[in-house]
Amino acid sequence: MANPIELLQRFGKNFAISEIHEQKADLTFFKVPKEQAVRLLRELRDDAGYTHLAFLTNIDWIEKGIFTLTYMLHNYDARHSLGMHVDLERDNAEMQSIHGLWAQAATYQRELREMYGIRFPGSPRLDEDFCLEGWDQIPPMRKEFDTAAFSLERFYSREGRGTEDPREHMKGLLYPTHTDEPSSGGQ
Amino acid sequence: MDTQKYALGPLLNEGLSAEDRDLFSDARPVPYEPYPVAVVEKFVNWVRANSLWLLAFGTGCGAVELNPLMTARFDAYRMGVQMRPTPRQSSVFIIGGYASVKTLKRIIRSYEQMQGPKFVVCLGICPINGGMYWDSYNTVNKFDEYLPVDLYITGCMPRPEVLMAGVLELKKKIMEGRADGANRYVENFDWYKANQKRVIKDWNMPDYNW
Amino acid sequence: MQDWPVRIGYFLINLTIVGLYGMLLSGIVARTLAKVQGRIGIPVYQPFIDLLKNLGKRTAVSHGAMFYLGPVFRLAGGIGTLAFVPVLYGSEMFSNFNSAGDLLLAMYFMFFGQLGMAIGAGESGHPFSAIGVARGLGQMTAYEVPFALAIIAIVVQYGSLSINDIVAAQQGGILNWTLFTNPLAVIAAMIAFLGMTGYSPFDVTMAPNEIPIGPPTEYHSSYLAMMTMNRAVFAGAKLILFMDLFFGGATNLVELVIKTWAIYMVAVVVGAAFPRFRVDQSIRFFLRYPTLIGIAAIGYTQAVLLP
Amino acid sequence: MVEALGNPLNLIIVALGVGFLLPLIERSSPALSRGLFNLTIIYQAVLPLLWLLWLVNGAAAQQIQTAGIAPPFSINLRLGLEEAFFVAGVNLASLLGAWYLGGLLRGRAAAMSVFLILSMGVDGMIMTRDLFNLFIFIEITAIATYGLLSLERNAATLTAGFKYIIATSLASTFFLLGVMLFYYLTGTLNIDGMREQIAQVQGPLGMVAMSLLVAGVVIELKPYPANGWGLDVYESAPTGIAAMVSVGVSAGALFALYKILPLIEPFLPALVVVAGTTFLASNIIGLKQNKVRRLLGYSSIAQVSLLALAMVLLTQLHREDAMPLVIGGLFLNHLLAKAGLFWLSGALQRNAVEDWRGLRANPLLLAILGLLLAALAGLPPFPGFWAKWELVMQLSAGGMVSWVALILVGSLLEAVYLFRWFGRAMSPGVQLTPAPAVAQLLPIVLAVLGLLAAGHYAADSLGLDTLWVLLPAYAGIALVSIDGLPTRPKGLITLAIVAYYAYRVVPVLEGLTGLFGLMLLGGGLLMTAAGLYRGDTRRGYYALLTMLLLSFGGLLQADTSLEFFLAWEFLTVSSYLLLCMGRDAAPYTLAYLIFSLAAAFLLLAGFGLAYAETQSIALADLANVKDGAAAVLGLLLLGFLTKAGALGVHVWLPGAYAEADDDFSAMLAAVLGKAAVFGLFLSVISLGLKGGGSDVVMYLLSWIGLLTAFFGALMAIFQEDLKKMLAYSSMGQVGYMVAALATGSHLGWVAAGYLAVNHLLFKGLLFLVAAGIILRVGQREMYKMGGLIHNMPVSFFGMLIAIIALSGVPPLTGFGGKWLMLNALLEKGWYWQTGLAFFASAVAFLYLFRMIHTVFLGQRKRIHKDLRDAPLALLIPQLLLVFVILALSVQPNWLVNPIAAIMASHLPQTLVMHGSLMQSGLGYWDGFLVINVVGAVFMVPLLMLLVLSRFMRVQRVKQFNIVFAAERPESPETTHYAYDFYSFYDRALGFLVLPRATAFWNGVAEWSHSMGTGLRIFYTGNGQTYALYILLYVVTLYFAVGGPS
Repeated sequence: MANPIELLQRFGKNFAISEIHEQKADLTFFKVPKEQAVRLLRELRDDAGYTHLAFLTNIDWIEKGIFTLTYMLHNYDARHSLGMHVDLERDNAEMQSIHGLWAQAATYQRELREMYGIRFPGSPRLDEDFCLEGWDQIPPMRKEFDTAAFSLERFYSREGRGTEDPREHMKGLLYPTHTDEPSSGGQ
Repeated sequence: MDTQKYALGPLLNEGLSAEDRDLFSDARPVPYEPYPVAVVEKFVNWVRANSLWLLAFGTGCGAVELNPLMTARFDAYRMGVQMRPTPRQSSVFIIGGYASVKTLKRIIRSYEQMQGPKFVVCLGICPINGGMYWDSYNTVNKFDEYLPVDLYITGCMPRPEVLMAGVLELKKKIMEGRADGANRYVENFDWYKANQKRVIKDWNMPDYNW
Repeated sequence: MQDWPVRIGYFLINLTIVGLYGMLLSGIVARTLAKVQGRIGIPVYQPFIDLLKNLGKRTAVSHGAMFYLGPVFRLAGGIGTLAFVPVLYGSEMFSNFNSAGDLLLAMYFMFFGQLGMAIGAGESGHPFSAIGVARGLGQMTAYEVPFALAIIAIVVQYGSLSINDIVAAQQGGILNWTLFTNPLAVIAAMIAFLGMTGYSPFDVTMAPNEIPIGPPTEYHSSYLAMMTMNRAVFAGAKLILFMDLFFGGATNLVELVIKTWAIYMVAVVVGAAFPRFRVDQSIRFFLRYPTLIGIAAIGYTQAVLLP
Repeated sequence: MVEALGNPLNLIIVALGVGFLLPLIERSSPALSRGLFNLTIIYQAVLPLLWLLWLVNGAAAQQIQTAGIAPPFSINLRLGLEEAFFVAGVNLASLLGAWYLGGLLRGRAAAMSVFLILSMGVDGMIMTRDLFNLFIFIEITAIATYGLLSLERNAATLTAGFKYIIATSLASTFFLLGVMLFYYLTGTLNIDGMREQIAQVQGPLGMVAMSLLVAGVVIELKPYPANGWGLDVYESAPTGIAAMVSVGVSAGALFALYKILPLIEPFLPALVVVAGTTFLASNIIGLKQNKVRRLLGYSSIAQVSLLALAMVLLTQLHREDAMPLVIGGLFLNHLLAKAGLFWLSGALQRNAVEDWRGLRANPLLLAILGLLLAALAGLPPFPGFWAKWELVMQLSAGGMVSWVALILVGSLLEAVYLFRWFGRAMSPGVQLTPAPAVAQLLPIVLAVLGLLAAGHYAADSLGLDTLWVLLPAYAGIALVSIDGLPTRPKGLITLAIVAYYAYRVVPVLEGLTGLFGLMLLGGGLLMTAAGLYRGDTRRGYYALLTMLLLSFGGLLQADTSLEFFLAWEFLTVSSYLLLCMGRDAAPYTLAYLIFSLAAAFLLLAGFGLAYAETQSIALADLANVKDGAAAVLGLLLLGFLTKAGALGVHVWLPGAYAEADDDFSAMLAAVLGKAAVFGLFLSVISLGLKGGGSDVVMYLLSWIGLLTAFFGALMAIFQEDLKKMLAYSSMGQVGYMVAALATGSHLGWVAAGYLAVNHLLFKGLLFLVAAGIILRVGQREMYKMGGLIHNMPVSFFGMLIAIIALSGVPPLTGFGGKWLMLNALLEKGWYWQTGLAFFASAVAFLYLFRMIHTVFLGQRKRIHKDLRDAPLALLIPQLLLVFVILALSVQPNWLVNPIAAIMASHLPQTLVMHGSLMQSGLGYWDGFLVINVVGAVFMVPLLMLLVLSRFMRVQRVKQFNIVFAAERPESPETTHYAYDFYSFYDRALGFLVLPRATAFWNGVAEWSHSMGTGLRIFYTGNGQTYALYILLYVVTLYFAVGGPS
């Protein structure tokens, strides 16, 4: 098994792999364009031993106007994980479904559809309710969704609720005489 | 707020499809009066207080605190508490912490299937005001808007000791005849239903789960 | 034959005694189990409180006539079984309606309540009820085998199907008990008894966690209270039957209490110590060694006791 | 003039003359030649018939001397009773055959003349008393046959004809050589003369002479395996010709054999073996056939060899007095039935058995086929039945038990392939050909009528009250004539007839037969009445039902084993045909028939053995059998057990009970099954208490009964099909009766009687409830139902009562049966059996609960929302049964007392009654007190709950308001726990109910079929090989009997 960097460089001949970043000894991230993603996933699975799809998730970069899908693959023999980033347009986000490669991906895709509104055409049961039932707002994990306002509007807030900074509160409670100096104690 | 009285004819069960409506009862729940003889009612209340059958339905993270209750260390059996696996036979529903909208639906369903007199005990801070999930998109903040609560036990999470103290408190309340949540629910049925339906958007069950 | 009001009065006394005793017994059992688990456990009178609580429930649902009648059948089965078993030997007051039939009647009447209850539970439409009943019936067919073999052995031994005759033959000293004259039959019967009581390892019928409480899933309130009563009366009747057949019967209530308590404790102790069988396992279990023991009991009776 | 016309010699002269004239006349006037032919053939048929009449009425046998000189110096012919009978038969067949052939013959003078000459040749073979002359006639027949074969000029016919001529030439060559040697040894050609000189035929030369003579005739009879050529003829010849070869030529050969039997005394054993082998082998090979003509060919060979076998065996036994009935009956049966079938297959132009599907659409043709097949299979009222009965009796009496076995096995095999054919005809399919012309059918119909008449005559000749014993058949035929009426009037007429019959018959019966009379006829009436709910046209249903119900009467009234067996066969036939009416019954009917016939044959064998010992066929004399008691008992019990569906031979039962019409299933299970129980009672009462071997049989019987009970129950719990479950349940319940009977004690027999009555009540009720359910739901799989209690409350109530009565739970009737049976078993000291009985009755709970739960309880399917209860016509009989069950539950004595009294006339009474209290040696039971106590005890909780309900608001909810801690299931359809209900039981004990019996019987069938293939190895289709076989066969025959010594 080649070094993952070398591996990615080798794949780089055919794929536009960029932003290779070795997070840890056993975890490497990289980015590919949306169009090449599924093809690369297939090759990683079939040729490079990354047979396990650990998860599929999404990062909302509202400022940049993109979603970054993260496919986390794992190679059992090499004990190494590869995180593949794929950028999508935030508006009308759509991605090719990979339920044909890993059947369990359908579940992740259902979740992403529900939480972020990303469409995966062809993915089974994509539009059925998953975690939410009868959701009638924009997908709740999108950053433009104001969850506090929504909660206030729908669930009402009980009066008398106060908020305190736990650190300050506990300090006052436990060490009333302590002056403000950085503490190296409790983690 | 809708203030229709409870004796207003059958429920509409609008959440069900036409063919499913045949499968579910559309009867409206009715409150029960106390026994005509006061002594009997008092005695029965004592009996109820000393035989608390909990519905074994852990609805939130607080459920982990329920299990130690029945172990050798705490042994709630002493106080007449035991777990029942079916709502039909249970008399106490412990809401184990935060209630998400999805769970709320199941809670309502199970609560309505319990037979009166029945009591609801809320565990932890979340059912009171949302607790740490106060601004979440799927956690209800005021549980008593949806079901009548007989007792709150606050804390995050309350330890089993507190739970036991709560049980004792509940007993006291029952013996005094003040734990009338089941009747309150029925008497304010339309108000509760309206609240429930306001948050549960896919109401695909009958209006009252007999 | 006495006049009927007296007999009925006597029977009601019996019923009350056995019912109360049965309820108390379940309290004692729960407390014993608690001790095994290192707990204090419920107060012994807790079953009475639970019973009254259920009777004091103010709402109920009904799925139909058979559902409504299910507990009635059940309790009638329990009371009826008691009615056909003499409680105390040699006592007119405690002989019940034993004159209506022999051991076979008592054995077959035990099914009356189970069948009625099963049909009632079936009408509730709950699949877990049906699953529970299927398991219960399946297990019943299996423990019935060693039990029947043991019964046959003692019928052969005493040459009679009459319970009174069988008790009479065991009088006159502890060594005359079936327990000592025909130990194989008693072993087979006692293993069957474990199945009858429904404690673990044979409690898969009621398995609370997989099929919430089995057949009575839908039963509650007064229905459940009646079933609790039946559990008390029926358990009492079965214990008395076992005592009559295998442990020399009883001539007074104290003896009755001691003996039945001891018999019941067998099931309780075993139940406290063993995990649960799956139903197919328990069927195979009953049809293996207990059945062989039962067969051996008959052989022993024929070969050793009869000549 | 009259005298001249009546001269038997005319049979030969006229035919010969006309035969040669026809081609000449044809030239000038075809019409004249046709007329002449018709005239001649009618004359040929009428003349021997007249002679037969005269001879029967006492005329002397005719000796015809051709040259007016006494026999040794001239050829003489004889027309005695036998000859006249055979000649009449053959000529009648040729008349009908000519009629049937019609177009093929007409207008072809050569064909007509050859046809005449063929029939003349056979006549000659039958009548001549001169050995050389016999050879001449054999040759004439062979050549004429060959001529006829080549009427249809295609390759198959020509090769078949060629093989035929080779074989027959060989045969006649041997025959001629034999004749020469005989002439050399005895100095005469006259058979009667030779008989006087038979002492001269001895030594090696005599042996050779005899073997050659035998060879000549035997080859003509187409012995296995040297008969491949004959089969090719049957297959390829036009059916009319094949029919002639099958019946006419064979008859001639047979009669030739009959004539030379006295000359070949040492060869009789060999002949028996030859005929027996051929009979068995042909029937085994017949199993493999799927072409009608070939199948008929094997059947022909088998029948002819059966005739030969019977002839030789009876000769050996010196029971020539039985010959008229046996040989005459079998011969007529074969003649008319076989010819009829050949003609039918030709008229319909269907050869492959598979092509006969859909014949059911034409009831007339189906009826003809059915009647002909029934005749061929030896079923009543056809002559074959009586002949077979007589043959079996005579052979048994003569100690030839193994030959009886061979004949019965062979007959069973024959029935298998014949009725497989019928089963095809009953199956749905398309009508391929247009219905045949009436002219073609008329001879076939005449053949059927002839068979019926002959049957009636044969019954008369046995000294029976023919009209009365054949009443079921005649009543059935009479009712067929009003088959055009609508269904319900027909049903009412049936009811009226049977009710009147029962009214006349039942009061006459007493004791056990009285009890069963009430059960069979009463139950039968009730089930018939229940069947009135059906308004669809049920062609023939009520005719057959009448036949069935009237034969119950025959069974009960039978004084002799012949009457009993006759009624039994009527039951078999009518129930088989009724079963065939079931929509999807086709695959199961054959099994039903095979096992029913096997049962009947076992009975026949049993009766035969009894006859051998007592020389009496009176049923009362069964009890006098001493030495063979165990064997007779065993055979009878085996027969009845097969019919009752005991374990091992139960394989026919589930399919039959399940696939019959719903109301007929009730009749089968509740009523007809009791006929077998009646038989069991009869045999056990007569023979069960004889000690010795009988005790062993009875002990085995107890195990068979209880194993049947156990496995019946165990198999029932795994059924998804409502009626199959009920079928297995019936099997199990009959097992208890068998076990109770086996005890041979008063208590046990009371138990058996009680169980039988009770089973009639609750199983009838269950099947009627099932009929109502199936009518409404349109399904038999129970898991497709569910929750029907709210739609069909009355049916639910019926089933509830029935299952409580079945389960044996007090206080309903079932407990009485269990109590009596268990007491009887314990008293007898059969403890292991008692244990098994307990187990079986516990297992029964499983299927009972499953049945009521999956159908009536649980979740209702949405499509069943608007279902109504069963029609009133079906509910009223159900309620009647419920009422009877409840009444007998309150007062079991009403049932037990009469039964106990009946049984007390056979055995010392051990069941003692004190008022309502019953006491056995071991225990006691007071049914009246029990139901009162239970009733009172039931009131206690009921009142309690009613009072409590005043303080507790009870809300009536709907079906899907079931409790779930969180999620609720999707739909009621998927929430009904019903399919594979006892999967855990399957895991634990399923290995016990692997279909071993079915596998075994399938194995038997497979084995028979492979044997059929194996035996066919000789049939290469090559003429030379066939010739070689014939030579080898003759040599073998010679060495086998005497060798060169």
